[in-house]
Amino acid sequence: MSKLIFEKGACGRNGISLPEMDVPFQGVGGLIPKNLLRKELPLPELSEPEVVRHYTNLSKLNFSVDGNFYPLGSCTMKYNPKINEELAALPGFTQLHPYQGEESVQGALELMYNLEKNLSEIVGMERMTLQPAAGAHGELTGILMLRAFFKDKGESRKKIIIPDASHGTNPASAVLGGFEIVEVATDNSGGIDIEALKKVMNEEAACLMLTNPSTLGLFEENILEVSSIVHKAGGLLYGDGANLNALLGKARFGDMGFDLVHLNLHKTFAAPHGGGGPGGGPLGVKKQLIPYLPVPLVDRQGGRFFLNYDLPGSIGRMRSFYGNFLVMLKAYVYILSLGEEGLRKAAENAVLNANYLRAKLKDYYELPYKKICLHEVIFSGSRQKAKGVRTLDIAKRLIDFGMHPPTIYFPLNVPEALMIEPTETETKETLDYFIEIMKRIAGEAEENPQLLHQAPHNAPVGRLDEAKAAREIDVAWQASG
Amino acid sequence: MSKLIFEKGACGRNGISLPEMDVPFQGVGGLIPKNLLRKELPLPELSEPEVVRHYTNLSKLNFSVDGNFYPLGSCTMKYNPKINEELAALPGFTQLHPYQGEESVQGALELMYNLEKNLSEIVGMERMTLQPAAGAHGELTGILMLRAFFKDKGESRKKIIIPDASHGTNPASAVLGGFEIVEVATDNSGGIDIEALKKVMNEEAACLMLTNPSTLGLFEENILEVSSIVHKAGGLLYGDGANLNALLGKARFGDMGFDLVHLNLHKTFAAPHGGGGPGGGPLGVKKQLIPYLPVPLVDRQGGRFFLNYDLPGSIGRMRSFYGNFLVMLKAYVYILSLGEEGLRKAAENAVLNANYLRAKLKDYYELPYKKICLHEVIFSGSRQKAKGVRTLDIAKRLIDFGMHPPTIYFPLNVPEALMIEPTETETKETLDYFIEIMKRIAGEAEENPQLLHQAPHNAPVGRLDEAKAAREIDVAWQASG
Amino acid sequence: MDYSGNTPLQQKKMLAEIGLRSLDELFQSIPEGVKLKSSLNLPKQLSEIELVRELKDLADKNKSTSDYSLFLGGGYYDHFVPSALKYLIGRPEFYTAYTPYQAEASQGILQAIYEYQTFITLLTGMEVSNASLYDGATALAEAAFMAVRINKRNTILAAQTLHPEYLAVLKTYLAGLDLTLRVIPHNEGKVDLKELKNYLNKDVSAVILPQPNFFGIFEEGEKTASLARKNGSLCIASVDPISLGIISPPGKWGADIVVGEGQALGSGLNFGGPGLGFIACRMEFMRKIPGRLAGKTRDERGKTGYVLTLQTREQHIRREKATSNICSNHALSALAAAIYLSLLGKNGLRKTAELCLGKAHYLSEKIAEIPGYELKFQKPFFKEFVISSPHPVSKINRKLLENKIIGGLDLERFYPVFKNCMLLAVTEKRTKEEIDKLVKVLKSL
Amino acid sequence: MDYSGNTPLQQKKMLAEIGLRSLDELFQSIPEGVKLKSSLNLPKQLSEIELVRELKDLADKNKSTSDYSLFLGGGYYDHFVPSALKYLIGRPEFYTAYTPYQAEASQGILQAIYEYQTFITLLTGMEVSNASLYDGATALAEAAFMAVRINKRNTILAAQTLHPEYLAVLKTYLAGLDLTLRVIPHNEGKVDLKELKNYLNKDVSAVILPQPNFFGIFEEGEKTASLARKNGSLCIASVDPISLGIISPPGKWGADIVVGEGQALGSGLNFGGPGLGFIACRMEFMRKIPGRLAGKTRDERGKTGYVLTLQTREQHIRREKATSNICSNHALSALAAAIYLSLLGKNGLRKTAELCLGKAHYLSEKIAEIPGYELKFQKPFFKEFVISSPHPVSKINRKLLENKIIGGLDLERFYPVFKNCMLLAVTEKRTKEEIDKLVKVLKSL
Ligand SMILES: Cc1ncc(COP(=O)(O)O)c(C=O)c1O
Ligand SMILES: Cc1ncc(COP(=O)(O)O)c(C=O)c1O
Repeated sequence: MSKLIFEKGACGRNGISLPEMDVPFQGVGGLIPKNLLRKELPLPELSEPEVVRHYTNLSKLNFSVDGNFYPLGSCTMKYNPKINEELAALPGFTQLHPYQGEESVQGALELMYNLEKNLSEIVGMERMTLQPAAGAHGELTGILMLRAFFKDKGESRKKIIIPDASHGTNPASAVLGGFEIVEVATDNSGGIDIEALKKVMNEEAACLMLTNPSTLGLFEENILEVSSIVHKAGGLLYGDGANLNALLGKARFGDMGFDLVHLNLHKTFAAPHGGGGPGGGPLGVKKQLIPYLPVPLVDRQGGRFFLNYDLPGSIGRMRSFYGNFLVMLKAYVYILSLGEEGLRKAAENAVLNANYLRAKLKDYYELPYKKICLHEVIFSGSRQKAKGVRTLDIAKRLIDFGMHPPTIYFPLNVPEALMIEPTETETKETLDYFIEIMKRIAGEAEENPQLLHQAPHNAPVGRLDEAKAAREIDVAWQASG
Repeated sequence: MSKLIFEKGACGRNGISLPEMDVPFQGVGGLIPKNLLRKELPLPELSEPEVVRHYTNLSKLNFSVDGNFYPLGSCTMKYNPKINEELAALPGFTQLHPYQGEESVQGALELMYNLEKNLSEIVGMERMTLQPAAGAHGELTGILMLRAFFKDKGESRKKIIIPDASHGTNPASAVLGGFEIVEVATDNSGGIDIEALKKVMNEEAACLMLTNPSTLGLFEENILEVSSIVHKAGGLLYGDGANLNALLGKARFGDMGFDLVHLNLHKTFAAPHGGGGPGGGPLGVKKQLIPYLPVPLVDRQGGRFFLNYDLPGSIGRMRSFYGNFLVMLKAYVYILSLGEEGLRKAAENAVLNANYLRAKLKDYYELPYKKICLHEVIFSGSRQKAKGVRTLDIAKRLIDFGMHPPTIYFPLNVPEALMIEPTETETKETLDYFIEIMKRIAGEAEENPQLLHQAPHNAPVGRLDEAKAAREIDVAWQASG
Repeated sequence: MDYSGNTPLQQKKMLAEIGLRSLDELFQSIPEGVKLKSSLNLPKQLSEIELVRELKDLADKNKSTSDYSLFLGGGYYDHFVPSALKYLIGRPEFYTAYTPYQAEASQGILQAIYEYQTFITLLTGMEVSNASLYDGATALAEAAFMAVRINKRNTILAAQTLHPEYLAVLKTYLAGLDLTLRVIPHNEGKVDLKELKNYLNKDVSAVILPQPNFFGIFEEGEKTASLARKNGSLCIASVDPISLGIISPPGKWGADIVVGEGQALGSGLNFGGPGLGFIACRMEFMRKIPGRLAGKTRDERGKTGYVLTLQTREQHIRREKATSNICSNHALSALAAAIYLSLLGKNGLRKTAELCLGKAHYLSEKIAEIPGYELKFQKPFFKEFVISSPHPVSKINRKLLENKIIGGLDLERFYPVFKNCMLLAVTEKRTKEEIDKLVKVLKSL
Repeated sequence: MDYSGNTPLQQKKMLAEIGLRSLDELFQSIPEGVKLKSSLNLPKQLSEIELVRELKDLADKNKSTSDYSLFLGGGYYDHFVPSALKYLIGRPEFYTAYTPYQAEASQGILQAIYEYQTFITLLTGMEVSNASLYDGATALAEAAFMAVRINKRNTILAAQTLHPEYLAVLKTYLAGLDLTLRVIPHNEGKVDLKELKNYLNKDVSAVILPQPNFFGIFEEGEKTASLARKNGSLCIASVDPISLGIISPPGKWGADIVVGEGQALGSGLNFGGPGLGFIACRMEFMRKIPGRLAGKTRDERGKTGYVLTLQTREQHIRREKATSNICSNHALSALAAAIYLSLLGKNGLRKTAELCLGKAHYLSEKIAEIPGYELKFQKPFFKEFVISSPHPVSKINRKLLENKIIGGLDLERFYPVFKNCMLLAVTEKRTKEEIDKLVKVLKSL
């Protein structure tokens, strides 16, 4: 592996040129009490060319959507349009301070206002907060809102029902909101177990947190019944909208009975994932929950946009300022680029691509749910497991062919899960290549399991020892070595 | 190797969205005579993600200064500062049409005016044309000017004297200007052979084209004598300033007796080479040559800058418009970033780096000129040649270690030449690594020549067959295959 | 432009392979009752040429610091973003990748995160940093949760001199877990240590102290930390990373957890986001830290590599028992911070801090010389300070805006008692000329 | 900021290794008499923050098409540059590389050049394209030299309807080799074929024809080429690459060499440079083409790769016997062209050409309706046309500029007889709204 930045550089080198002090300056000592002064600043010293070469070469060790097929399930690794990046770099957007007077940021506020309108329309909600910085943050926002909602109603509902196939953030967020988790199973067809739900959906349960389409890539076919069970018991239906990509222009959370739903702008709306973030996790709600939305909202009075802090029932603030504005901007540009027609086409192609993979690979890998899927298809590596090859081995082997592995071992209710989400921006040619390689790997699992156990063979590093990493913890370089 | 762009795509795919026709349009047929209409347009059809992935992955097959040590001699592959690129992308510069009225491009003209002033000062010339698009273009401009100069003087000088070590563009440009070439040899110390020069520098010779420092990385120590020989014989002294990097703030062409000199903005002034260009090859001249400069020049009247076409003796135009404006801009930013002090430091470090390599490698490779060099050091692979290893093999082996090879087989008067120009932006650490590898290769040449003959081993392709390329010419893909 | 890959012909072929006849059939699992029948009320699709125009029009409705001189701070600052940094974080190898779940295909971002974590420890004097959080405010809330997990106490004390929005976020977050938030009042712009003592009791999990505080003033870190320690409570510091170029790091003066807004480290203003939340702690608390951690390891051949480690703390493994619900973080902003600190290095960061310090004090002195204006708190400060003025802040700011200056923050918005008080920030980007112009406009009022 | 790598300490160590005591000693080969003793008169060094301000100030003194509607053409056009293209040519792997002398370390740019060459052949209907030249004008001069090398004749005939600056460059270049340039007059905006016949004789090496010509008008390519061929001369076409989306390619109508300005293919305006010179020819002339050529080959294992080929034509091998003196070319602009044509593809290029055609005609009709204005030449044109007006062009343009419109080219500058004549260009970027506004301003005069 390449040297660390701390092992480079030399004493006295500079990576930046700063202006000279152009005002009278008596020195740090004259302005800051001695005991507050820093003695050592153990940072490296590098030249600009050195830093550029270091990070340029680091970047080359990464797989990315621009360079590789990246069918990471549940992550919707679609192409991130360059025009979105270009427009998000306009100084008129990047060089705005959040506390500027509203009259000097009307363009930014208008954009947020429009985005909220458009997203609300797409998912069929009444209003939306753009504040949450990611999906999980949107979840927590929703959880805190429904807690406030039930508090106002004088109901003390302490539980939240979550299917076993759900994403880990769902239970984690619910717990942070002060709730206990009740898990419900997935039935044989991949839907929520209705009978189990009926048993737990009572006056103690505040809500069902449902991912739709589910993390199995399936539409919750009994959604109307589910919704009515939840609502009849006085609960709310929370939607995890991370998989909205499959439903764009096809169906809306609002119409299915969801009371609140969060989206992931960094998935469905083509904002880049940035190697982990920043993202955007707006939360949309039906009318009865509007009073609880975090402040501020962007509202309009005549032709003027303003930040509305006047929400007495609000849960307060979920973060500083107004959210990840540049991420919102990219989502907005994306919606304008595609229009309704384009959004619908995106959903269609995403679903088509997943089903194509399903059809072409189902003879080679175990398909736990034998039906048409939506944006992603879940296989199980159970057949290969029987030969001593784990899903992890299959995943690592894909790297040798320049393709990023799918999500693995999730959802938890599928053993040896391989969760494949090709997205709509990939071509049939790319899928065909993936299929060819997946078939080849299935063959290798039979004939040469060793090859898979030792994969990857062509990556910048071989199989990394995660156990060692957790055992001999080293999470920061130390000068001594 | 990766597929060609023409082997990708599919009928009906689009990489761009264009606006709808928003004016009444009767169709192409109504506006263009039938016989002029195109029948087939055999271009590929690709999606934007496909194109982005294609060229992103192609780029990864390239070595570059941002990723690699790139000591290509005579090319001055220094770091290209990012701020130069950022400022050259400002819409106030990129979105200007060359025929806009002068009042609407005052900033652009001011920049050109200042750049001309600064460059003239750096090389000690009276005025400069920024029009030439590259070094060779600057040469031709100079040649045509001195031809016009002698014509005006009523002298018919038909020859141009050029040292054997010179760059190939020198004789090629001189010939395009209608001159015959007289080659003079390099003496044992690496300078021009004074006696030989005296013999040919007569009333038939229009000029001596001299590269200083020479392509041997050496300063022409007899420059004042050379200048006086040329001038006494009524000739002009032309400077190839491609190697100016060694002299920044140290010595000026004007002070050495040169009458005209071209520079390479894409070398000395850190404008990127772009995989071959575009560059900038401004030509500076002494007073007596000003009347012959190409039109237009940028001049100033009061506070107003204007394009001056009023040069009756001008050789005319060397290209459309005013030159590679964005390249000029990068050079200008570079000069402002460094200032005089920084320019001098650049020269010092460039020369220091070359001499460090000289000192550390001279026991391993033949050093034809055993003295202090300037910006680059020339070795000969003659010792290795004796063992059956060519300079080409050494060069290719360097690729295996992630370093771009030096210039090889140039200058022509050094057998098996290895022309190494590290530039000032490389660190001692990088040089030490290069030295280590060069020593290792010298060892391999002794012990394992085969390894070198077959290098590179880790590149995207192995040693390519250039003879085959020239024999079975294929310079464009054809649909049939 | 929908960026889709398949042509109609390909779609047909693929449907045939799947055994379907139309795209509609792909959606047969959606019950008729919820299938969208009508069309959506969305703006018309725009071509790229039109998009550029549309967004440029929006941008032109904003007044940005590329045309205006900014003296606003309040937790977000107009620090310089080096050009090289912008180009590096613009490498799609970084920004179009996901969280590095597959380490062997993600060594670039993993090593960069490891470096980022190291930078944060070096800067703060702590031993462990995570891979990033959303922003300074949520990082603070996470730190409070972390403290509660560590010592199982249920009250958080927070200085009133904290950023008001951080206090607001704390309040929202703590409510979820029924934890108590108590605010320690300040005395003339600085935490009142006597009051703090009164608030300390066995329920206090942690004391939160900003350094410098919202008014730009330096707090008594050492004394606060020591009081907290004696009470068995933790001390959480919320810091300005730029100040750490010259100010003693919290690790030195006794903080247990350090958080902050890292926007200043190369992220720019962005109308408030994305910025960067950072969090660091002492080694003993490592297993309680929220979010991702990159760790060093080796491959089968002994080669060094990096992986996400201690994932058993995280939601995707531990679900409801996770240390936090955070999944996506601000990895790209963390990368920016690593690059920023690499470029500035020891000398650059120190000099940046000095420029802020010097210029802020110059401005404060010049303003204090104007009759009717004065420095509200006479205490050492870093790059931000409060002035009280004879005019309403809104009036001043209107006048400044006419002169291409974006003035300071009207403190009345957060502290009704601070009438006619303005919080001004000065960074290394402001020139004497700009500062003098601001002073001139104030004088002219 | 000098970007140098060595610290003072390292310099010392290195000097010691070299056996010197000071940096000055490194320069001992420079005679005292020419060593620079005084300091240079250069502007003061600026930090990056200051640089940004300085250059922004300069940029702000320009009126750019991001704020103004441009109707200027004359060889350089405001065509759309897709965002993806800008990002791709911004990859430092491309732009910080040199000419690919070492093929194995340069496969990216080599394959891209091979693709570019192919694109140019597909577009022009020729068989060989080189790797690029500086611009359209020098490409034309190179083509003239090439013709002379091919048939050893010494006269070049060029249409008067060529871009006046191309004619000027031709004149300068041809003078160097004592070749004769004769200009064939036009008749009402188009080459007079009768005149052409008069000019043809056994000395004529080539006939140069623009298509469309400087006035936007279509010339008679087929007839011109056939006349040239009968005379044993070559036909050189200078074309607008965008027009080739709908216009028959020169390869079809008989041109032997095709050149043009490729700025429209993704380079943008750049105040006139860098753009792109392209040149293509029939297979039989391949060995006479100037500049670099990328060719396909294989490595030792049989894998396909690309190299610079036929370098024996070039100056670095052949020196004075080279086909040209060109060394650095416009590789990055060529890459841009390849990416542009990949993104637009068959449909995009055709549609772009149609939009230009349609909008230009709409504007021409609207202007012709204004009393006093008329279309100067009543002939089919592409995206550019000449109007004669009742007012001096300078007056019109002043008025337009006030209305945020950059008007057309004053033709009197190049053709003194064309008083009050303006050359207007309309690209796909102009909207009906902008066009109508221009018309409205004209009406208001
Ligand atoms: C189904 C689902 N829910 C929630 C999340 C959490 O989203 P984020 O990472 O933006 O917090 C994810 C992200 O992977 C997800 O796939
Ligand atoms: C010494 C010398 N002269 C002239 C040139 C030609 O410059 P350009 O490639 O810019 O035309 C070069 C370029 O390599 C050179 O090294």
